Amino acid sequence: GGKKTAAAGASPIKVGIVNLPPEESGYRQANVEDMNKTFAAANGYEARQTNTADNSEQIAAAAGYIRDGVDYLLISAANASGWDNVLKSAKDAGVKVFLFDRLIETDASNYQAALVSDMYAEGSIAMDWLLKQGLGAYNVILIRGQLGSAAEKGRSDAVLKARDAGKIKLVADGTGGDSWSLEEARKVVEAAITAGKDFNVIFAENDGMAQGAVQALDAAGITHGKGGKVKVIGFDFNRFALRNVQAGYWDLDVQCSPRQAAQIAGWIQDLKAGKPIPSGIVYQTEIGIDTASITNDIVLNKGINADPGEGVITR
Amino acid sequence: MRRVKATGFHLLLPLSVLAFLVVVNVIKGVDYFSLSVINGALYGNIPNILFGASELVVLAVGMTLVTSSSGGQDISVGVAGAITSSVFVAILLGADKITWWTIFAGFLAGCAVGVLIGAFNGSLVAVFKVQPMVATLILFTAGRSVAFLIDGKLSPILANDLTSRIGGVMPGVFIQTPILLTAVFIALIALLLKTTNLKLYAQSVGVNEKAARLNGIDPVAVKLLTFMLLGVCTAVAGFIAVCKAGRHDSVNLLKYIEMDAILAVAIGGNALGGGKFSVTGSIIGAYTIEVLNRTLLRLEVDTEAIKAVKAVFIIVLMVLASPVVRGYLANAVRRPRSGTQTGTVAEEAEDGWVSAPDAFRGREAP
Amino acid sequence: MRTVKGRETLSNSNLLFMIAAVIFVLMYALAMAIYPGSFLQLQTFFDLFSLNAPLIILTCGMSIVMIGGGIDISVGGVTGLVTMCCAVFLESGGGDVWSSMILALGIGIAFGLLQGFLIAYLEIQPFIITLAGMFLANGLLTTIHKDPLNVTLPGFVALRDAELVIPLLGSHNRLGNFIPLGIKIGAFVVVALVIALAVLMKWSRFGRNLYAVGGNSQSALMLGINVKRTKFQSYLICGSLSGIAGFVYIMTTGAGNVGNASGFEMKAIASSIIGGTMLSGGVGNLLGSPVGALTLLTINELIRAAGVNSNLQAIASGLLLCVFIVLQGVVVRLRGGGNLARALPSWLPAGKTTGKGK
Amino acid sequence: MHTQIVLEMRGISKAFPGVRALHNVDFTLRRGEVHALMGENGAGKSTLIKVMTGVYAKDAGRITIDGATIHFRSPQEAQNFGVGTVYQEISLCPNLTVAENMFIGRGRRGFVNWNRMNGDATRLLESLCIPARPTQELSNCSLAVQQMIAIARAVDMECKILILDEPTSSLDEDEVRRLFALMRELKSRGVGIVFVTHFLDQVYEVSDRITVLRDGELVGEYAASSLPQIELVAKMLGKELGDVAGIRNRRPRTAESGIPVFEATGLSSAAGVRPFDFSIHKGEVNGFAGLLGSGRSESVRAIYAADKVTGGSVRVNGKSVRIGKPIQAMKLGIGYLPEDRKGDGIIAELSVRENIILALQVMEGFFKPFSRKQAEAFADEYIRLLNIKTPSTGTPIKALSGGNQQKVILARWLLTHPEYLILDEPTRGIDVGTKVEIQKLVLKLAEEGVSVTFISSEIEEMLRTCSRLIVMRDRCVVGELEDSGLTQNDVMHVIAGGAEKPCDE
Ligand SMILES: Nc1ncnc2c1ncn2[C@@H]1O[C@H](COP(=O)(O)OP(=O)(O)OP(=O)(O)O)[C@@H](O)[C@H]1O
Ligand SMILES: Nc1ncnc2c1ncn2[C@@H]1O[C@H](COP(=O)(O)OP(=O)(O)OP(=O)(O)O)[C@@H](O)[C@H]1O
Ligand SMILES: [Mg+2]
Ligand SMILES: [Mg+2]
Repeated sequence: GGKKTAAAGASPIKVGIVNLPPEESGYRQANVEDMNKTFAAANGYEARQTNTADNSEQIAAAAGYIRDGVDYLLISAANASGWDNVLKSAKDAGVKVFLFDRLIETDASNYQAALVSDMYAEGSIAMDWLLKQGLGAYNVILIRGQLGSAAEKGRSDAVLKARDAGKIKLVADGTGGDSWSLEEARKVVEAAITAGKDFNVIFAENDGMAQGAVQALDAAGITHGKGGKVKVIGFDFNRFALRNVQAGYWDLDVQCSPRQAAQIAGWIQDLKAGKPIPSGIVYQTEIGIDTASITNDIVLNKGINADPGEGVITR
Repeated sequence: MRRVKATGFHLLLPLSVLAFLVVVNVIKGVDYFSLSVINGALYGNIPNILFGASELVVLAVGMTLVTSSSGGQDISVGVAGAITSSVFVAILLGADKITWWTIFAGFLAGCAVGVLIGAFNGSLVAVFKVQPMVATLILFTAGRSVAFLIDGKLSPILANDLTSRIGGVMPGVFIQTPILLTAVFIALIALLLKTTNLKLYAQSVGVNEKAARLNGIDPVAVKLLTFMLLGVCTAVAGFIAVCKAGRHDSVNLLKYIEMDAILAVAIGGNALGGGKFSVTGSIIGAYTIEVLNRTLLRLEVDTEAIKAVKAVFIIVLMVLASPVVRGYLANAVRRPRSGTQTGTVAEEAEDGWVSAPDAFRGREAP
Repeated sequence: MRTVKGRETLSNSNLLFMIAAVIFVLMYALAMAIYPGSFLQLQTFFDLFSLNAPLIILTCGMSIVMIGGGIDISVGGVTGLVTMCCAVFLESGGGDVWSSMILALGIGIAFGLLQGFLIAYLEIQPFIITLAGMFLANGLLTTIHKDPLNVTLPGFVALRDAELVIPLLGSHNRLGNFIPLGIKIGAFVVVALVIALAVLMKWSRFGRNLYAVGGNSQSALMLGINVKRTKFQSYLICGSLSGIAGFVYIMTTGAGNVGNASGFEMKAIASSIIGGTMLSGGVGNLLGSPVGALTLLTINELIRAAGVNSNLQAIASGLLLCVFIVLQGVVVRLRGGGNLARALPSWLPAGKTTGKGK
Repeated sequence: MHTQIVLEMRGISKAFPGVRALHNVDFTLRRGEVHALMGENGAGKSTLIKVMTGVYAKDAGRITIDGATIHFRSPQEAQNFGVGTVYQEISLCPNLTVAENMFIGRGRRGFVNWNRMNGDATRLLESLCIPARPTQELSNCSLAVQQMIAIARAVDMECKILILDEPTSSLDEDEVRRLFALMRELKSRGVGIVFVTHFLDQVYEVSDRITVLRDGELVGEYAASSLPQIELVAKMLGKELGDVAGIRNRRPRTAESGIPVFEATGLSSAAGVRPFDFSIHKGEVNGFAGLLGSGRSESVRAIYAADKVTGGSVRVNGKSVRIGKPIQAMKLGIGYLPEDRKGDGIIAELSVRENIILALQVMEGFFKPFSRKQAEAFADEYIRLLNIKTPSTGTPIKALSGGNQQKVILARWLLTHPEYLILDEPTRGIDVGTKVEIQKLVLKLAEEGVSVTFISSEIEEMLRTCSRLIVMRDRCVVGELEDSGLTQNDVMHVIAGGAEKPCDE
């Protein structure tokens, strides 16, 4: 990431940001905050942000920004398609487009660069870690997120591949629904427990659902975490999740960084300075953290959302 | 004329639906009713259902009242629950130390905010005559952001023993606390309906507002009151939900619950067009939805198909319980004995069973 | 011999439509004054149609059902399902544009038939059935295909990119290049449908019967109207429109996706009501439906142009909605104190009484 | 040519939950006759009609029209078959225009020609002298006009059978006369007309034949000329009617002295009634007389604050009070039985019991609900007192016959033991027997010290009960008539315009 300080007196860089609404998820809240903070007036930007989960509203907003004459357009698309026209008019108007967090299915020449998380890689990080645990049998409960979402596809993929390869057994395959719901996740695990299923891994596709699953385990008196019967895996690097890992209450959390703003701002500064910047898809590098590798530094610097403090676990 | 003691006929719809689901579950495995004691609390399918449905039950009760008096539905209940619980959490985290007293104070503050929200929605509906779904659309749109702002920081965490006992189980008590809270709530509502004329007033206003006014009822006040009561319900639901979750997630807390709450009211045999209502029906309706969701999990329906299967379930149940199909069945049963048994059937009508499902038909006397 | 005093009164349907239209025009004019950069460009206005054609079409369907005293929660779900089915079909290799249109319409009609039958002939509450319909559509969608699917069939892509270019009405972009005004096919579909449906509701036997059924179904029955069939037809039309909207949707975005049109049911209901349709039935004007939808969309555009802080955007749009709704309520109330409220208590606005038919 | 019979119903039975509305009823209608269908409230007249037109499915029996057995499954089929019906409770759509209400559901054309429809409607309205514009929304028309529109619709249908269920209940004499002329004309064209009413005079004026029902059973069919009025009443009630003439003697004197129970000066309301003065003493019965739409209902609504009161001062028992809402009037001991039973009176879906106790319950307050037992006791008492026909106290009021619904609303107000009771058309749709009972009841109440304002479109009825008549024209009080010597003619004279005082703005 580049540190940017605007030359005093220079006219601000106009940026239009089309994003999903912060109400969408904790990830998005962090992402939106990050955008707002980075592209603040103090840093020499005049940024406007439209937050909506509706594709047509997003496209309308992008078109509006182009008409308003922004210099850069940053897009996190709700829907991977339908953007061709608007991207072309951006090109015609000399507006540079950066995609972040979500890809758009279009010709790569239609945008400058896309900075995204690799959901497939995230799934693989978790699966690779799991298969190294030497559990003997892997009886997994998979709790998916919103079906069809990029995160669900990528993260499920690793599990399904491992199953097809006969490395693990999928004992239950549920979903937290469109809201990645803690409650729904809890129900999935409860159903497995009351049906007398034997399982030793919970692969929950985000932290909230992992928490719901853990609640179900606790209520049923099933041990988990370090030294426990069930391995618990979550995603997103919420600080509370990291603290749970730190306390040995959960086993693994995989990062999915919402902080793309600094990187993109760096590119913008580079462009201004005439330096070359990458084009096409750029994946963020992400990590998985287990009870052994966790440090306070990671929790504080890489985690997102509220920090309950060291040693505090969420029941 | 003769007194007929047969009550609860209007509960036939929700009860038969529930019974059907239970039968499906038992066919899947007789262990359905098995109970055990884990960590000092009862554990099993039934406690899980009661536990899981608590918020929905509370909201369904409030939704029933609002539906009755205003003839419309509040779609902001989930959002309102997120707001009230954010206030609760803010107060708890603002206190030096979390005690039963701070929890109580936070809960009361949540209720107060709930009442305010109810007053806002209610006055749009009652004073400005906005249709409820649109009036509550305002909060539905804006509410989660409000909760987010109240949270101040992102998803504050309620890591303490007291609230996790409220969301889990109290030491020495056999039953999970949310189940008990729901029971207390239902008892209080029963008491409220018993000791006040709320039911009569709400129904009168819902059926014929003009006539109600000419009989001295203030329709504005009654609608406001039901909305404020629903506000309290959202506070209770929010309280239970956030204590269960241990974390205030302004994004996902009670998300999409409004549709379930409305569905519960409808499954409970209540007309969504207002008027006569049965709180018992709605409560059973709420549990029915919970059982339905868990049945699908128990049957291990394919994740991708789960919604479609749920839809088919609902449609089949509703067809079986529809007035027309029921009419055929009833006719088949009644025919041989017509003329003699008049009693039970008359009571049918009284409890709104006959008229209930006519939600969106024009209501008026024949 | 008594004579009638010659006061001409607007019907409630027209009154509510007028209010919606006037408030919308005022709002747009105000927006043009405050944010000329955005709103003075014609493209902004036409984009409202081009980009939101599916929503407007759904709003029309919703209005029709609501005029008949019903509701249809499934419209968004069906639209989403249609986009995915069309995408899968077009990408399967065997599909062409015309048969995919028929497929879209067919799915819509199928839902309309099923829901209409259950609601009209089995007398089940519309809310439950159509909510189940929404679940069904969502479930079928994820069962068929859950990943986003871009349609690459050339014929379809041509259709997707087709637009009417009006050079005279364009504007200059940031670099000073002149960009002509472009209008997408969806916008024309909308205009055609709105006109057709408005004519249907105003002049056809079905349309008038539906108003009667929504106003008071019991009376409608006594007046010799086939209430069940009329209701059935209203759901059928709404279902078909969902199908059409689905096709227009995929024609706009070019892809099938799980999230397509999700939440449109609420937006359609809100648009309908803002456009002057009453949920309780019997009151509404089809021309109001696009006005209602455009009002909601303009609110979004306003918030964008104003550059409201991300966290406050939802709150701002809620507030604007609130202002709009209260304004509408106040106008109706003021109006209600006049002619319409003859024999009614003065505080009771006229709209209410006819709506319920009591 | 098989006889003149156009409609024949044999052995018709129909049961509702808890009631046997019709049992083995026969009915025969001949071409070109007016056939009155008579019976007490709840005798089954409306049900017979609805069974005939396919609103209800019959449990047993056979219906033939022109010799062919028919079975209508919906009113639509009946209508297409040439059966025109005006139902008892006006069944029109409030949100449609007058013209639409006249023509909707008729014909086979797929599209509406508004110009032609409005033109036809204008002609029809003019020919029947109905004061309404075709493009007006129906809800803007008064009840009477709505009733006329419903009749116009049925009459225009070129039907072979015309059924009129209490068409005259809210019409004034002039309109009734016009309706009768119309009926005679249709009759001469060979239309068979079924006519239901509770006005005996009207029966004898137009009917050729009378069929009497009692408690859902057929009493008999008679030629009108051979059935004296007294006998008809006896057949309807199953017993002799008490002496109507006797009532008059017991008419209460006006208590001239003392402070009025209720006194208003310059009262006016948002509904448009001009400021008027009004007072009533303890034990007095007075009434508002006037033509249809002259503002009688609006005046009493202003007294009860049913419409927004816009001016004037009110004193109750000499004390100056403000009545801004119905509840305030109720608390001051005023009761009000509204004119529009369906719109303002009944709470359709609620039970008879709840409808009876409603007003008293509201006065008791929000926090003092009656126990179920108490409520039952109240309901039972008044069901017995007013002889309300209902299967049980728990039956929804909408399942009762029109007249019995009216009695329930009356019971509601009697239960509150008001000091001052306003009855706006309490006898509308009430059978002769009960009508007399209600008149007696009013006088008995007056004797007990209750003041009553009694409005009726039958002047005769008012003369019998009221000691003072306030005459209205064009929404303003034009005179006051007192003393016993009054005849119907005197009243008509004042109403018609021999104004005692001009209507001042
Ligand atoms: N829809 C219904 N459901 C249940 N009972 C009904 C219904 N309609 C009528 N009844 C009952 O059938 C009986 C006959 O009613 P009906 O309306 O035919 O009387 P009616 O002779 O027309 O009386 P009125 O002169 O008061 O109009 C009454 O006891 C009434 O309670
Ligand atoms: N619903 C209505 N809409 C418009 N005007 C009405 C309505 N009801 C009554 N009016 C008009 O109000 C005036 C007074 O009506 P009101 O009902 O008080 O008359 P009334 O003397 O009681 O006659 P009625 O015999 O109809 O009861 C009349 O001009 C009438 O036409
Ligand atoms: Mg009758
Ligand atoms: Mg009157």
